[in-house]
Amino acid sequence: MTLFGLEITLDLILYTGAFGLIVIGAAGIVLAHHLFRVILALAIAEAGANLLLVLSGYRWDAIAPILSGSESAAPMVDPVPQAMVLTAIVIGVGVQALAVGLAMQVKKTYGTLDMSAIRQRLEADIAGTAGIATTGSQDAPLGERPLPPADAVPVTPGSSAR
Amino acid sequence: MRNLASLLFAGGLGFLLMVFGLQFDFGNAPMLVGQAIQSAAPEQVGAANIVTAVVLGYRGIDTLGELAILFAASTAVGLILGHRHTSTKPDPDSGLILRAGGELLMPLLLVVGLYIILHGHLTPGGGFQGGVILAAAFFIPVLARPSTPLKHTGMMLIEGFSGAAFILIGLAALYSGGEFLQPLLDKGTLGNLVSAGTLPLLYLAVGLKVGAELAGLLAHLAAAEVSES
Amino acid sequence: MTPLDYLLLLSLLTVVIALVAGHRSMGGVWLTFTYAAQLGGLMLMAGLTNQPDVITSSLSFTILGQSLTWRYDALSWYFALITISAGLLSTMYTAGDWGEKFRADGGNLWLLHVAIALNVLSMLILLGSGDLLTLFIGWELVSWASFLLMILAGGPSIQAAIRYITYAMGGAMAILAGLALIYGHTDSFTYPAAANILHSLSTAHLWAPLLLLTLGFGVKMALLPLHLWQAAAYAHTPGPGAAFLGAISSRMGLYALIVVLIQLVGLVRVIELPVLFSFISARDVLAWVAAFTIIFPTFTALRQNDARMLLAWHGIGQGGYMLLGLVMGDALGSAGGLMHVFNHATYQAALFFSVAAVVYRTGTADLNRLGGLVARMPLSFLAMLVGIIGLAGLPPMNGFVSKWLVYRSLMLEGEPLLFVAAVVGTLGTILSVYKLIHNMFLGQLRVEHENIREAPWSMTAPMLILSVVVFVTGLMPGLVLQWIAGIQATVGLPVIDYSLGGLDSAQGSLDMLWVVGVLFAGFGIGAVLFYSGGRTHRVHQLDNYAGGHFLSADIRYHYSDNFYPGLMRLIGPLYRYSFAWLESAVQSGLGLLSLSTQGFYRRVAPANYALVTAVLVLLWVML
Amino acid sequence: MNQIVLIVVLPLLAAFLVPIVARMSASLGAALGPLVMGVCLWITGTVAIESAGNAFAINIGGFMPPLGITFFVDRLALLFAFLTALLVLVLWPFQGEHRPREHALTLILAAASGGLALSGDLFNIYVFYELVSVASFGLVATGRRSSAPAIRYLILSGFGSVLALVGIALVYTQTGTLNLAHLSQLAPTHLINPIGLAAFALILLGVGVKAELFPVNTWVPEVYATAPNRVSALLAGLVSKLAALVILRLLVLVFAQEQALLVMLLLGLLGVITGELAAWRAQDMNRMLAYSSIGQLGMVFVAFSIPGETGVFAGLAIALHHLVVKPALFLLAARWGGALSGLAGAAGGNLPAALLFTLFALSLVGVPPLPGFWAKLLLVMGLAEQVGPLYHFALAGILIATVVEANYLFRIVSTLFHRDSPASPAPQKHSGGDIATAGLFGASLIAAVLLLIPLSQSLKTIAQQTADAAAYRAVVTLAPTTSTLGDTQ
Amino acid sequence: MILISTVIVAIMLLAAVAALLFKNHVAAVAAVGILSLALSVLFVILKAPDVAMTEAAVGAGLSALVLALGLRRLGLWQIESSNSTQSSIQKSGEHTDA
Repeated sequence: MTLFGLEITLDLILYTGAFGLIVIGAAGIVLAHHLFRVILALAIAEAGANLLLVLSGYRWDAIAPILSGSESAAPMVDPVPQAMVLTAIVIGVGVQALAVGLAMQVKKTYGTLDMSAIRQRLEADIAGTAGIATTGSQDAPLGERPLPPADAVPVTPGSSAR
Repeated sequence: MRNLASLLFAGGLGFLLMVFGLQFDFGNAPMLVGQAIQSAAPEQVGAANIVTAVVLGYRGIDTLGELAILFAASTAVGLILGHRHTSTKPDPDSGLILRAGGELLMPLLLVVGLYIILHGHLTPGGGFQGGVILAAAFFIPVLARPSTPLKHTGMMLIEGFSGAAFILIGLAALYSGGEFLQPLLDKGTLGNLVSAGTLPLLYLAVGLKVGAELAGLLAHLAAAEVSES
Repeated sequence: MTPLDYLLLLSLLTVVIALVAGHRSMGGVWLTFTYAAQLGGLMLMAGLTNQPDVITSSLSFTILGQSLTWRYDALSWYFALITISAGLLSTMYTAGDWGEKFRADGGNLWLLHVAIALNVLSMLILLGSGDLLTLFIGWELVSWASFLLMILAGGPSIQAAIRYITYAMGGAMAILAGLALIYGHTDSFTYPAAANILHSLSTAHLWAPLLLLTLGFGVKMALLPLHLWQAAAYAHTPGPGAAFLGAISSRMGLYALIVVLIQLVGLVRVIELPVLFSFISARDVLAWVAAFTIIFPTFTALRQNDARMLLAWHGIGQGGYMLLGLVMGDALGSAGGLMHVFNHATYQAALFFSVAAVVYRTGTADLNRLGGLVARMPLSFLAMLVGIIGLAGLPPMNGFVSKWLVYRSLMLEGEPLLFVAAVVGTLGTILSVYKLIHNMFLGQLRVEHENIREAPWSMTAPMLILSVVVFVTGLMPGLVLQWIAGIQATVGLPVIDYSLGGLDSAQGSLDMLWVVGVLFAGFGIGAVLFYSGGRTHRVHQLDNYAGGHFLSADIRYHYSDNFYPGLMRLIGPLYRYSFAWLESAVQSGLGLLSLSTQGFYRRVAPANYALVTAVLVLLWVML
Repeated sequence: MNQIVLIVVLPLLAAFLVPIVARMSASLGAALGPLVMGVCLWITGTVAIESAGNAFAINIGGFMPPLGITFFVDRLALLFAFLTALLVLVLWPFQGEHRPREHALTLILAAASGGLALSGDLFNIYVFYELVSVASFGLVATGRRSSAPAIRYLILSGFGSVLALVGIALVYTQTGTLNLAHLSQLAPTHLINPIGLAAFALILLGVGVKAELFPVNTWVPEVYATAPNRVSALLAGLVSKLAALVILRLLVLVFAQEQALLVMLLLGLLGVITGELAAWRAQDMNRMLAYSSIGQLGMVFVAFSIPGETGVFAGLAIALHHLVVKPALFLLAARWGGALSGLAGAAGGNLPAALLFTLFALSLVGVPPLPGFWAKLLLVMGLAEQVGPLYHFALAGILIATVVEANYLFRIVSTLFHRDSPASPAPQKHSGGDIATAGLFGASLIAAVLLLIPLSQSLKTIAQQTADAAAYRAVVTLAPTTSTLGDTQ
Repeated sequence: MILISTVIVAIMLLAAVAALLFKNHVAAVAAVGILSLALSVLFVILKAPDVAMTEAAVGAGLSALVLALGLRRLGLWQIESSNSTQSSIQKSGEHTDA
């Protein structure tokens, strides 16, 4: 089977799947405006990487790596990448749960999940804690700083100029 | 404009990786280690499921690390969201049917989960897959009755002691003169339920740990209070 | 234990005493004695000046496969003599009333003592360096010790000190780069290995290390484009500290340049080394840098209204004479350059001491707020008079001898343009030192200074000692020239043919005994004529008139503002083209870069760069 | 000697049990962590004495190396295991309210760091790396307003992990093994090619996130600005070094090719330049330290890009120096978090802190005879010995960055000691514990000056051992059936 | 086998794209779940039953549960698409991004 002169083989398709997921995930991580979407994109990219790992241990006409009875000589697909993927999947879900927890905390602190808004409020927050005037004023329309610097040293504007 | 550039870069990444990927001799994995494990596993570990042999035997410490990651994630979520039970407005309890269904389902899930865990060294499945089902079993009451919180103490005990059990089994091997996580006990007959030495015990510890961990995690997430904006 | 060990130990002891007792009222006195002991220790090694020999310290390490050694030769001895003497006199000056007042005004006297002691120790270590690595270590120690001395006063000195340390670090890193290039060829830091490789390197390869080292050491000497830090940094250092720094600190750069240019590369090579075009040699470039270093800072000094700034700017200019003389490479020029180190140290310290005494009494060094102090502080005036004559390079003071040697050498070497440049510099010096002494000591005494007394003896004594030295070595330059001859023999320069009164050789002869004799005879005749007329009588300064008006205390007839208006109209516009714009351009460029790098670290999508880099690297791998 | 595995396992065990123990007895729970770290220190010490500097390998589970996972224990691994335990112990959250979860995460961080130091298996390294990541996300998020930096860190790190995983997959597809010794054996035939290089680049970018490698270090300023300072100290001091250690191992053993070094050199140099430049205009202490940390780690990478033992030596020296200095600086910054201009006269309130800051600043800039100077000198010597304009360019970049560094550090020092500014409010006093800990670091810095010669010699030995890939292969005995590739059928 | 794989890969990729493009977050989470399920089928085809089980249980089950809980607690659990506050944030985000 060929398409546009390119022979369509199984490996082409499978690699397209794996790398496609990674690329879509990467694009999502980079482009998404919404934090939750970024977390989803991360999961997608991880899925792609897992698929790639499984592919790396695949063998034609081999059986699943489970011995059934005596014919242990039959060729099997590589069990090691499968074990690795098993681990990677669980790691992925752990990280994802943590990310969701953090996202909740972000929402609570800043009241938004928009990436650029988070970035700006973070900047304003750090600067506010430190008592530095922020350079950009783009955070102004989005509302006041949600957290007043509670125990920050009050710095009068005059004394900050050296 | 920036979006377009990023898309281009992402596409470029895919293209480049594809180029590398297609250079491989797909379907003829070198399997240096895989082959050796396949031939050695029955004697060395005694598990019919070679993946299990790898996960708990050859790469046992990976699995320990993985458990620790789950534990760390759950602990971190607990640390971040933990101490805020003040004015959480729980979701209303679900209806009778769901509750009854949940109560019926729970023991069923427990049994299924334990089955999958205990047969992990024979058939596909094992501690992780079974653990997830256990987690579902533990978590279903919370879903059905959000107002009654998960029994944290019990979960914590299962969580702590099952993790400790995994390590202690490993240490037992170390102190009986072998290496950490060396398979102990009799290998038994390949394919029997009681075979593969300590492997099923390890998987049981993994399953309980995973189950308790995930249930705790879910409970934390479910109980978290986030101001609605 | 060699004499060098004793010297270094004594110096270390001085630091310890400063640390322990620097805050006590008698601490300064004890420290003065320990400096004197150091001088004694140095005298144990006085034999170095007679024969080209070295005294090695038993202190040595092997670290990272490199051995660190210390040793003294005639060159080190000469610079060490100046260093310890400067430390001795500065401490003596500090030990008495000046220190009490400094402390009373909120200054940290303990830190000042410690800083001076550390400076002396680090300079002695630098002067003893036995290989390139110890040279660099000593160099860094000196830089940071000076930084401590500069910054300890607080206030405006902080900015100056930060500027200094930035320049100094830049210089140090240039040196390190130069050393690294040498090391890259030899895998060793020893002088012989370095000399070997520098001799054998082709012109193209020699350039980079030579340029880097000269730039690095030149920062300390404040050679021209890198001179901006020095004046303010020295001027804002508390009085005796400024005298110490002005006397010796930046000469460390000269020491290191001698080691590199003359001992390692060899002046012959420098003279031959072509720059871009074959008719300009490295020597020419250095000489012209030195000439510009004489001219520009000297004329900047002319504009200063703060006595300390004025002196500090001159310190930069005088450094140019030393380098100019040295790179001529003949017996006279190098002797002049080397001797100028000593001479400059003596009169510069005397001048700073004198200015500090005035500041001690009046509280200001602003040239527009002083005047007529000669009647109240005659000894300080005397010290300043001797000092400025020396600084201007006029007989009978020692500055004349060294400058004469340099001029003579320039003419003999066939460098008329450089000669003119040097003379122009001297002209500026004369003009500005006149401004200095006129605005401070001559003319009308201000009303608020009516009750001022001479500075206490603890302050006048050091400056008078220095004045005597300035005069005596002017009268009998042979005293210094014997050491110079020893150095020339050690480092491999042609040796000057000196006599007690100057020199007596084929290249020219000078006998200061005669010159001074004639001069004083002239003074004597003048004095006889003046006093024998008997037409003088003393009056109060306000018992006078000007423009038909009697003078009262509120009328200022002492014109100190807008000095040299004609000259300023002539050259004033040139001051606008300052070097400061270069520095500020670098600074704002850096600031821009810094902000943009911060912008880099503040992007919205955190993983963007990871993606881009991954793609770029993979692309590069494929191609 | 196989008890060395305990330094990974015991903290994990303790971490699992801390919540339970703390429920039973609060004081016992609080004491468990430090106790275990102390035991780890002791174990590392005894193993170091027992092994007498000879490298050895442990086969986890008793399986022959390429089949099972190997822990490779040499001087470098022991050194970092020791430092891990020590640093975690010194930076242990003794003060403040006792939170068992925080202790558990710290213990996990310690265990995973030990694992990173010891592991000799590519995927096992990945697992421990992820463990370090998750633990550090959790610790970072304990700050009052650090959830947003933490999640941005998590996203970047997660993307890095995906890249690393792809890299590992590439390696595995090429060779079919994960054991570093085995990979090292196969590398000349299977990994010294574009695919190997691509795999290296991907793994480098992945692991580089923790190591503050240039383009993937955007998390550093914001995380260090908001995380608790003890956590920043741990991340900057310890975790970044362990990630660098992993990269070093991979570079020496598996990806020893010129282009890989080139990539490291370029990225490291860019890190130095951007870090120091950004620090120059930083307006608060924490971010200044963060940028400076980027610069220092950049130097480590530049050093590692020098082939052979020299580079390892220089890189280790810089890394160890930074490991001592930066945590202490972060501790000092705990109460000096505000705007830099607000620190005027802070020395008046707390002279020891200001003096310590000055000491560390001097060492960072590289003033002889402090250790920072010797580390930098090693780097300079190493770079100078290399031919090629790029190395000399890197040399110039590093030296220029040093000047910038001196400028901003001493601007701060002078601000601290600036006396005549009564208008500004006095910054808060440091807690005694912070000062004492920082003093401990300062004392060790001074001690390093006094012990310079033996220290440099032993570090050189470590570097020699680390740079010797053949010795590594010799220590790890591979199962005979897998030693060659090609007999797969 | 090629045919099945092609179909599954196509489903996967479509689900992935959909997960990023759907306005509604619930639908996006569902798409990720579908992706996981498809992936686990693919794993079965690739003779990795253990991985397939794990992917189904963890990826499709647990992960979706975690995400759904997250959505619920983040106030994004809207079955009907489009809501005003969110789009306004998005708009402001785009504005500042430019």
